[in-house]
Amino acid sequence: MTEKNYNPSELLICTASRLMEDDTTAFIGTGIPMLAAALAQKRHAPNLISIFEFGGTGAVLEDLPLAVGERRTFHRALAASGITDIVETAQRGFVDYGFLGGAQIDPYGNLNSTVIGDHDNPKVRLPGSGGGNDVGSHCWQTIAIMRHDKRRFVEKVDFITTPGYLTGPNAREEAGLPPGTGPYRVVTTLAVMGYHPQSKRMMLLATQPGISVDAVLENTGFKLLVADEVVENPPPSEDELRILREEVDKEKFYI
Amino acid sequence: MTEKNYNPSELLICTASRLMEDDTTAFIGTGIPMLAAALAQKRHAPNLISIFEFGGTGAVLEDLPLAVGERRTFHRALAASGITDIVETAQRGFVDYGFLGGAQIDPYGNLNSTVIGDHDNPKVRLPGSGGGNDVGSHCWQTIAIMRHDKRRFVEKVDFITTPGYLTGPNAREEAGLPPGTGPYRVVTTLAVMGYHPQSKRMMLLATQPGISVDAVLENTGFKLLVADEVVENPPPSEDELRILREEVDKEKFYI
Amino acid sequence: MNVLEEGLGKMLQPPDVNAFREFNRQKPRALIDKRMTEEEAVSKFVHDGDYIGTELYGTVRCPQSLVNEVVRQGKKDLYVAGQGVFELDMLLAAGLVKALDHTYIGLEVYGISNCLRREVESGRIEHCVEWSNAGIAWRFKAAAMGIPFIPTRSMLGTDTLKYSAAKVVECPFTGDPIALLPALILDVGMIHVHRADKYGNAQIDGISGFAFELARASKRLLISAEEIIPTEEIKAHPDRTIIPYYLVDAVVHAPFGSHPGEMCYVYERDEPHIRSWVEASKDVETTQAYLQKYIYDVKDHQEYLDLIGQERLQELQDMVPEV
Amino acid sequence: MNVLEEGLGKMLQPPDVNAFREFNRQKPRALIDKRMTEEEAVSKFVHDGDYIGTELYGTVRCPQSLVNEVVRQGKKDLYVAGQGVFELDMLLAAGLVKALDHTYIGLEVYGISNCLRREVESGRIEHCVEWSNAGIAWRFKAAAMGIPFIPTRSMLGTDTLKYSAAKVVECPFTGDPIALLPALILDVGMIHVHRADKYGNAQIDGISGFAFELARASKRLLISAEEIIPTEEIKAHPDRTIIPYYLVDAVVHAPFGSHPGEMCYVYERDEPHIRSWVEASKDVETTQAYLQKYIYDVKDHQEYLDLIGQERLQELQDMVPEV
Repeated sequence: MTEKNYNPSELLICTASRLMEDDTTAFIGTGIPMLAAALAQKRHAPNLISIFEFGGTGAVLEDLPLAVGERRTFHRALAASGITDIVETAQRGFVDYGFLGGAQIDPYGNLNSTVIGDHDNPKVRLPGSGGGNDVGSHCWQTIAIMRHDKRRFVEKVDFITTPGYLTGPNAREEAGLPPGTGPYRVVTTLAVMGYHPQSKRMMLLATQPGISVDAVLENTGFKLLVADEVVENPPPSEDELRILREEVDKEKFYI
Repeated sequence: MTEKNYNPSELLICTASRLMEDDTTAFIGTGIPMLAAALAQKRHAPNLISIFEFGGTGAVLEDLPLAVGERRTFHRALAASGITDIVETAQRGFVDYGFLGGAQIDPYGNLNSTVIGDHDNPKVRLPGSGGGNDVGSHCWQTIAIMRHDKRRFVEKVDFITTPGYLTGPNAREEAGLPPGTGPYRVVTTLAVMGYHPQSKRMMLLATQPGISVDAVLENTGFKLLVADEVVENPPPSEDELRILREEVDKEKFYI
Repeated sequence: MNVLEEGLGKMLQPPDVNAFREFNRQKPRALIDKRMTEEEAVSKFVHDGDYIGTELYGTVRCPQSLVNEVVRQGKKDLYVAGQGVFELDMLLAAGLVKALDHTYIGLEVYGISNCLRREVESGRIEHCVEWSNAGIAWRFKAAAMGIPFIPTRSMLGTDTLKYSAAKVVECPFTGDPIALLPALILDVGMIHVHRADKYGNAQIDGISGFAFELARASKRLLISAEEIIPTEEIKAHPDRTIIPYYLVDAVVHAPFGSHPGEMCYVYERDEPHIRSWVEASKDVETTQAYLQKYIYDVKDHQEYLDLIGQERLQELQDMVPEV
Repeated sequence: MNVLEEGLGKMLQPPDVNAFREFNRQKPRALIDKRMTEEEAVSKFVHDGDYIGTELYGTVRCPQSLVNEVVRQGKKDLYVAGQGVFELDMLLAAGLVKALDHTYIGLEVYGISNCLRREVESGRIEHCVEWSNAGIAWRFKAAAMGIPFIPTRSMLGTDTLKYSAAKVVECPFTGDPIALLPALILDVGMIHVHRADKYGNAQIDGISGFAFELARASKRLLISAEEIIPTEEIKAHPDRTIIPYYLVDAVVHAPFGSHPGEMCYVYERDEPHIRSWVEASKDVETTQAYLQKYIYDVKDHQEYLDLIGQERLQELQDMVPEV
């Protein structure tokens, strides 16, 4: 493995950014999704429509927001409303992609950002759902961005904060969640995962540059399905890194 | 009976206007309530807060609106929003008075503005509820302004468009309407009626100038209760008529 | 949570929030120039048998040029959400309405609608389902929220509820009866605004009636605007956007689009014209003569405006006082 | 309409819409000068054991000067609706919170809240009832609408619902499961706005978070404003009024009232200050030292601003770019 000219954050940002398509709507949360969206807008998806929970729609992401409500989230935007309008827009089926994070994820893509341990007597109290549950409930496809280790990729999360496929096929629909929605991808520093179309269990699709399939499996705390053909992601390109470093996060706040 | 120096519309407007109090909120509909509110603002209730269904709150009623949504309903107003905000404000208990009309009224103040005859095979199709039902459901006290004759004051309305006291004591609460709300006054060219505090049936409180109690009873198609002491309303004053004619409706649109 | 009462009225448009989501999923997110004429907008997006709704209050900010085009093209068997004055009278006069979710159709200070009377009393309108004014607006609000129903304390205890398609249930939190209004999802919504860009981002001045809700409750949305503005003006004041572009299917430039109704801050309503309609509508023959003159015999909105006359339009503008 | 599931969480504030109506009935409709200091507003309207809520998004437009005063006066046993960052951390750090309707308390890019961890993991917070972000906002919206609950498709199928006080019912229209969120009526709401008149009519620039809903969901409402403006400016643009005066109990003039948070178009957030709090909050002793320095040892908001320094405040203003 040759020395890499990018750090793990840059890898995550570039990988997530490539999943963003032009002329789609994407629910953007704090941190890596913001950088990925800004990179996408400046590169391959100039008309990516960013949706920020507290009201911004279609902002031009010239400067990086540090919080989901500040002026950069509606800078030269097409609309600036409020949280209920935004999440209702997602509830009506207008938001294509949503980005999520969490402390734990299970094979069905269920996410925990509430507690480690028992809810009423927790070992670690985490921040809570925030917009996570809303994004996971209403967006057509969700993309989780995670650190990849066995403590995070677990057979059973301590608390289902945000719904993935719940207990498997049809479980979302039976619970009353909108049909056709659910987890789409998981992006980590080791790999990109999808979900098996029938079983809805997480499935390895691609490894990050220089990472072996075995390394991914070893760092996953449950039996990860493996696609028939696992590709290796190309590393962040010169172009991606240049835009990211010189335009997106020129003050090196995140990277 | 000496010759009157005012017409029936002017009498209704002045009588309704006197019921409007300073520093209260009043839901104002098209026609007579608008004139009454404008007269009240210019006379005894400069801080009467008018609430118009389609969004205007606290307008200065300098010119008379011809419709419930036009610019005069939010002229120099304190807020201009939309219908759901306004009716939700009433649903939350912020609107003190509401003004209503209708083709028929019954002893419990139930109003019909939907059909004469059977609903599915009507003799006369009327305009429908509009805001009437909402005003009658949510305002603390409602004041009906009616023409007074036996065809309008009936034992049983053909259709309860807007709730009065429904079938009598507690019926509103049992139906789920907010406790403590209901009809307060009925203003006609013959009289002013209230409601018996226990039975909730309509009760004559005052006659209009020169009108006898018997004349009121004869023109009412149900047994009207009569208060122990029925007063005679003073006629519209010079002052009221001057303001009404010279300031409120100077173009003589209504009067 | 027991159902205590169910309205007898027909559910003209079931609150199928899943189908609404699927429809919205395929609407383009791209910034597309959607400018077109009334003729194109109506022929492309309004179909016989559609459920349509117009947003306005009284005669204020009425999408009249779009409604006139619906009449001109004779789109028929329409289901209509009824809180209207002049514009719904036109649809009724032309005999295009099959069923109504009804709250108010009348001529305000001029009294009841003769066209409504004729169409309902003759039985030509098959269903007249009753609601309160806010009830209809809340049904749009439920659709706009993407939920199948919304609770309210309106309509309880009345025949308005009995002849609606609402349900009364025992509130599972308070135990009190409460009415549930089904979401009303429109096939086509029409809204007239002060200004919009070519993509459909729209602004309204003054009160907003139920534009916010109806825009979000419509599968297809036709916007007419007094003025088309550059997108840069939208971006300079994003908090003024009440309708974002992705909701919109057609943007029609329609100066005086609300005539004979008014447009707050821009022009007043044409009172003599409305009175002439009140008179004409009293009789079937004069009603049809009105339609002939002002709709069928004019090619489009511009010809209609020519018929009204530039001088009169200028007067209506000049009547607006300084704020 | 069967109840399919009930959240196990405690109903901290039952959705008593009738009591809310009675409370609202007696609020004055008169135009009263409500200007007062933070000290007066908090001592008059906030009581031990109250259920309070702050409106903001992240550190944006945060009613920080009001929250600091609550800490200064040591109002205790508070019930709090939790979507917060810096300001809820202060309440937690001071040990004033008894129970939470919780959705998110954390430090955004800086990670989890140490104060939340200490207060919850120690058991000092008696109840932590879970909701989604929009779930809390919709609960305010239900209260704002005057209805006891609002339906949503959020939270279904998850532990977030299981540990909430929501209920899942079979929708009587579609037959599908749907979550019902109980209205959340606050004893006291606090909102920081760009400008207000002395009666409380308030305007906000840019996105509005959940100010519309929270203002209408509060029995008592404290407004702090960067600027107090004449009522004539309100009347010139009534469509800009997001909070009408009759909702408001106190109007506090608080320039830089959101510091160390930001105020869109006015000043940026004070990143080094926030970082200093992130560091301080890691340890109980340094946490208390922060409170001592910035809250207990300063008399009021003006002394706090003096401590921050005019130069630094000017810098934060200067960082706002031209729009």
